[in-house]
Amino acid sequence: MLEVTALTGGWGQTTIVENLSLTVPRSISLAILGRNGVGKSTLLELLVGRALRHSGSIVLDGEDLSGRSIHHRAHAGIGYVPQAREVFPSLTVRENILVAARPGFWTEKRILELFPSLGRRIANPAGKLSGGEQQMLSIARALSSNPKLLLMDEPSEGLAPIVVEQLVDAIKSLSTSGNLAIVLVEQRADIALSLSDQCIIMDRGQIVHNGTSADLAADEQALTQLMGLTAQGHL
Amino acid sequence: MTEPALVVRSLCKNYGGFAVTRNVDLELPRGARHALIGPNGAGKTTLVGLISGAIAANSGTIELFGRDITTVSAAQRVKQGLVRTFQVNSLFPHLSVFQNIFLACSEARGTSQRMLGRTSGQKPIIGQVEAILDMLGLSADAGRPVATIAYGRQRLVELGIALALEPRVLLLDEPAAGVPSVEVPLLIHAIDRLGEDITILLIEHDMQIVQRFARTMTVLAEGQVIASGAPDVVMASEQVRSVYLGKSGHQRFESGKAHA
Amino acid sequence: MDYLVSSLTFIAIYGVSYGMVIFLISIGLVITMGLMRVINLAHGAFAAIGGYLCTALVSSYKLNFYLAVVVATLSVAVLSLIVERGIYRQIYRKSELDQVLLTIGLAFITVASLNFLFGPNVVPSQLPATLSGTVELLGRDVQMYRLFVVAVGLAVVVALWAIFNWTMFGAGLRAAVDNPSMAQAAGIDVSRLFTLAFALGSGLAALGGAVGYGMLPLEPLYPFKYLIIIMIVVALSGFGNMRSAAAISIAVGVVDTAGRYFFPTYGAFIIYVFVILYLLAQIEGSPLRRKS
Amino acid sequence: MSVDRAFYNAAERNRFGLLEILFWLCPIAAFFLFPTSLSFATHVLIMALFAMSLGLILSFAGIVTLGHAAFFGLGAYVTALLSLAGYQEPITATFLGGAAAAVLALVIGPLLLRLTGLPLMMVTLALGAVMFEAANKLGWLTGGENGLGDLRYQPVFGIFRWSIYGQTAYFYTLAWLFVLFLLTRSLVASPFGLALQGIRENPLRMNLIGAPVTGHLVRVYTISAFIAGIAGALSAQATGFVGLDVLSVDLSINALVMLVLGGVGNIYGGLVGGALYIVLRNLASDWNPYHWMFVIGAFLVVVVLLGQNGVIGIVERLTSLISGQRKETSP
Amino acid sequence: MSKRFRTHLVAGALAVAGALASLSGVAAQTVKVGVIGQFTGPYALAGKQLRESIDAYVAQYGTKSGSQTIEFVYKDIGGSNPALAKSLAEQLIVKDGVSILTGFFLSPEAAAVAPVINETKTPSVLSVAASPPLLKMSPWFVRAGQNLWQPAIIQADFAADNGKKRAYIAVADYAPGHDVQEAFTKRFKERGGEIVAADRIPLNTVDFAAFAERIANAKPDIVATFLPNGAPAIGFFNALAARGVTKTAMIIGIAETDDPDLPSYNDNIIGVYTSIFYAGGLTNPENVALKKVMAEKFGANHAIGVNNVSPYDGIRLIYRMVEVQKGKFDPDAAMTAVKGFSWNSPSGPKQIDPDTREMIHNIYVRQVQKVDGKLTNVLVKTYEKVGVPKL
Repeated sequence: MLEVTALTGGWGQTTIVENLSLTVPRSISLAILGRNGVGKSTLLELLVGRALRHSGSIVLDGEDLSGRSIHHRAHAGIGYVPQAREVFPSLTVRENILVAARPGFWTEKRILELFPSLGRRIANPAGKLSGGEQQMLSIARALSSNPKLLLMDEPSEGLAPIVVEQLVDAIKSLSTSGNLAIVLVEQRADIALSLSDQCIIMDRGQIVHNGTSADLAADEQALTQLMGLTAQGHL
Repeated sequence: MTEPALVVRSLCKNYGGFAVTRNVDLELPRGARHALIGPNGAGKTTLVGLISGAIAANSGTIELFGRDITTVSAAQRVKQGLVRTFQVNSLFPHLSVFQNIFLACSEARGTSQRMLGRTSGQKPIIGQVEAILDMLGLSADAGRPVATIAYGRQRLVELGIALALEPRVLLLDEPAAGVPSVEVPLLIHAIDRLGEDITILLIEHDMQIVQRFARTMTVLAEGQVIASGAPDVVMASEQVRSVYLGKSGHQRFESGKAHA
Repeated sequence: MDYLVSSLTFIAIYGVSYGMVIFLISIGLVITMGLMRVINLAHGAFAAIGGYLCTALVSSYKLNFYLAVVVATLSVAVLSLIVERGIYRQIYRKSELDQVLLTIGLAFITVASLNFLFGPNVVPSQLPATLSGTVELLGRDVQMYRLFVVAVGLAVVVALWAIFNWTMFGAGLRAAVDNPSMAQAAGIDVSRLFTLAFALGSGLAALGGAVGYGMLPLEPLYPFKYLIIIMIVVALSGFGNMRSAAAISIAVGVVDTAGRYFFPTYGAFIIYVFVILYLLAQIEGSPLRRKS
Repeated sequence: MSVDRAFYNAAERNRFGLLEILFWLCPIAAFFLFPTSLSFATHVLIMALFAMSLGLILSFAGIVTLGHAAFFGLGAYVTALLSLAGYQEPITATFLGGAAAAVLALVIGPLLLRLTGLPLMMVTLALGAVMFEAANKLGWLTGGENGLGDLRYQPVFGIFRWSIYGQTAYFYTLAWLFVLFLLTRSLVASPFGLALQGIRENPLRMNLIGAPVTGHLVRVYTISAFIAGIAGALSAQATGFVGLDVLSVDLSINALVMLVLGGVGNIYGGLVGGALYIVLRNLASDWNPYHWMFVIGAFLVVVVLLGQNGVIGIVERLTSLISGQRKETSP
Repeated sequence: MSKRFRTHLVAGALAVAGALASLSGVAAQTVKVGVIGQFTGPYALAGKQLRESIDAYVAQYGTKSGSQTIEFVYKDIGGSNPALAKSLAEQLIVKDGVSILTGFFLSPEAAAVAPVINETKTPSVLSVAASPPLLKMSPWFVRAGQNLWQPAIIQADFAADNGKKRAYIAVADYAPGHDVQEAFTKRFKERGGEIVAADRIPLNTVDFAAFAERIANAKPDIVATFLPNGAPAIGFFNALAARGVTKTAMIIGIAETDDPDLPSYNDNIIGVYTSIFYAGGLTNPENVALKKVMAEKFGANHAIGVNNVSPYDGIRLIYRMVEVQKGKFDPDAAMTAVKGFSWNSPSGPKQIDPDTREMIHNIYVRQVQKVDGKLTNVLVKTYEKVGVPKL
């Protein structure tokens, strides 16, 4: 469904992602692993359109999004949960959800069933929510646009364990519902691998490994080496 | 002459009850090549800010060559030889490479106060600038506006400005961030060639660069030092691996509760 | 004692109503500058065009005044849509200096055109006669017009509050102010929203120009004459903060009225001194500082 | 390595180029070509000088002010009051006018120049308005609305008398203009000039490399105020009259328009723009002045939209097209 | 003076200048008149009226006076800029070779020009500028309009004649306002009145309610005022009406309700008096003729204002100056010709005081009334042959 070809880009003049190609089939969840600073988040931002594409193409469901504006990509079916959550602090929880809403499976009602704790704070300004609630709201906002492709950047970052568990459950139910493809960036390999079907590892803006998550989870040695943590390195 | 170049003791920084830097100790002997690593949010940039004086510490001390500089302003620290580079380029985009570095040399030597006399007449400074350009391999680009040269070369200009300030201790904040891989060797060579009289603290993600450069290293996580020593030893530490890979994320869960 | 009471009620009523007129012609710019960060020195030109249009509609087409106000407001809003797409869009990312110059240029063009079309004189008032009647309030006769202006001002405050808090348009605008790039990533067409907000701001200026005639008579140099006071409100109220814009407008109205009432000959200085002190007081520990 | 001095500092040139010599021959030629328009020509020179003083801070240090007339006006009033008090030696009187403006800048600069952008524009605008109102109010000193008239000065060097034919005023003004131009030219070419350009580009970074940013700015602001004060003093001497208009907000804004018309980023911008603006405006007043307002407005819009750097930008582009050489992009 | 000056014409270029300047004088058959006017900017209406008056006069009497042809050269000031006025005067005299200057709307313009005409002996007709001390600044000035003391004194006389005792003075805070305040105060006290207060209203005032309130509080029975025409005057009178002062006191201004400005007012202005040297309703033949030619040239709705009439009288004076010329223009003869000159103008009988060069003329008190549904300045009282008093 998502076809990324020879994508190069970064922030302004910088080049963070280099000549990267990637395919995500329908109804698949893909995890992106790698040390920090290797360009995982930037890759998502390039897909969303907030980072600057230097060259290469992004095609979603046959539609070439490479030169399209950010909101057009959202309309084409890309939902985004950024690393810093970026809920709109001056909007209420409901407004945060409705402001992005488009018709489809995910109605306000279904979203609130998925995140009951949001329902209890529906009229509060999002800026007053706790970190975990903001994270859920960020996901809820992305879902309310009924995306074909959901991009999530470290949804577990900085959350209490109980919240992470809730979140993992929610994401699992999303990925098994079969309605959408998920691309998940996660520093914590354990969470990432357990949530995904496929997995890639990035280093210096490029893909250094591409395989199934189950295989990689079984091979700790390979994982450590691929993540560039050993003294030998891979070069 | 034996006192270390930079000593940081029990440094703490809180933002409204949330500790981003917790009791950090760091000691760099003269001529050190020390790397500082840690996952996102570990507080590396805050630590650099504290050491360079851009951020004021809540408690703890910082000493530069035996002198306490904890309360000294950022500009004064620069004058005393503590110089940093920036993660994101902060240059003078419409000025040429030469002029960017000239500005720094000129400020360092007080020449910038001169209103009479042409820029081209400042021979000693021009010589100094040319030496830096030469060392960094930037001579060919000297006349071009910074905004028009490759990003990797802009990072070299950033380094050049730092060198122009005649550093004795140099803090390099992710010098290779955002640089396309073909241009990375330029930067590594430049760093390799820095004089042994300069003490260097390098903040970097890229293990290749760290391993090539560092003789000692420190790992920071959740605002505190979790390991310090020779790279081989540090990287072999189970705790470091777990922080980096999140294999057993228990410890992060515990600390996460504090501010969730 | 009587003198004091009557002075205070006078300042309250007249200061507030004057402040409301200032609010009406400034609030549009407060909104657009808050959203788009564009220094629009041609804002007064939209107010002038609105006023002229309203007056022309009443005098030449015998339209009812209140209807003419609505038509003028809407027409200027539509006009501003075109201007925004054609011209303003190009300067959002340019330097402040460029914005200042381009919008001064637009104001020049407006002044020249107004003079060409309507002549150099003050245009005759078309306010309906009912507004010049008086009613008793707080023990004094107050002109209906003053109350009308306050009522329009309050209506605008309420309407803006409702638009910003109860409609998806308002939620989208607030989202775009909070975080423009995330708003886009959530599928909001921020540039379209800006265009609409610009039309809203210009329409409000036109409303102020039409309704404010009783205190700010229309003449070709209108766009420059009241620019300083508009900019004072914008600069003091901070970008996009409607609540403080209302408070500052009324404060300016009250300070100015009280100043001229108690110290008539030095009335000219008071407002400038107020501005200088206010802005300089913000130097320490504010984002206005050049040094970090 | 290139030997072009612009390599070291874009504002620095080797020597007077052909174009520059031609430029300075213009006012000399004007004297012979238009011997009956000298008082007008003097006015042109004064406005060019004033626009140049604004250009020094705006083009090279990035200070955008809407209150520069305060310095012009102060210089004019000080020189006029000196004359009325009996001090009529012209050269020192001019100098004292400039010095008074410089002192004012030195006093308000340290506070003012911590502001940038819109707040700076508003404060300078308000300060200008306060100066204007104060001059109106202090009628016993400034003559208020009626201004100070019939100012007299001794002959320059005791030889050249002031007259309505304006030869003395013209050359006297031209001499000041040229001297101050040389001063400005060498100032922007100095290491200090380069430091100012650094501040314009990135004040935060300048501060971080240890530069006294506000100090640098105050220094150049004072020099610019001095030049503006000289321009005001010359206007008092050349016309023998000072009115409230020397402090008006219009004058501040016109100076900005002149500068942009000429081109920002080059010390000739103010000179070219100031001269062009006054000459065009004079021609337009014979035509239809409100149309003139339309034309200048449209010009401003076009300059900004096309991103041409005023007349100088257009000339530069043309010359680079003709010579087909390096494309120069000035900031 | 001229001789000494000529010795300082140094080299070639200066000789050229001199040659050009004198050339136009030798040509003799035409006399050039320089017109310095406010053709743009905030006072553009006055500039327009100046031009209309010249056009109307030329339409009525042609361009010839005596044996000479008159040619007008126009220059624009475009706002309050005395220094520019001076520079323009120099240009007109030196470059364009004009022999007479006219125009001068704002008094500071005329003041700035005085040294120039003193040096060059250029007769200059002040078409509007009304500041009292102007004529002392140059023997070459002659006034075609009023001296501001004249209407101010009539304000006081009219108030006293109607039994008013308590006056409040509210004038704009600029020199003409101060002049009116001074003259009114002196005369009204002489007539036994009391000045309860005097406000100088800042020119940048937008909302005049504060001043209306102060006036209402002081309970005067007459308010004497002088404000610039247009927005300030309109705002002020509206504020007075809103506060009810128009009902409790006599309001008397000077030029604020001039005929061309009257359409800008609403009915609040009804009842307000003004004291000035012209009234549109005058039925003398000169006024009838002027109205006719103005209507032909500028449309039936054209309203003649005081700033039409005094420039028109100014042109009359210029024609008189030229009429007596034989060959080369003689400035002394020109001035002699107008001193003591008297004629009938659209605004009534006129005479130039031979000593002061001030105008001796009628001052009319007019009241705004609604006539046939239209606001009209109705002539209430005529004070005949008012000269300039010594204050």
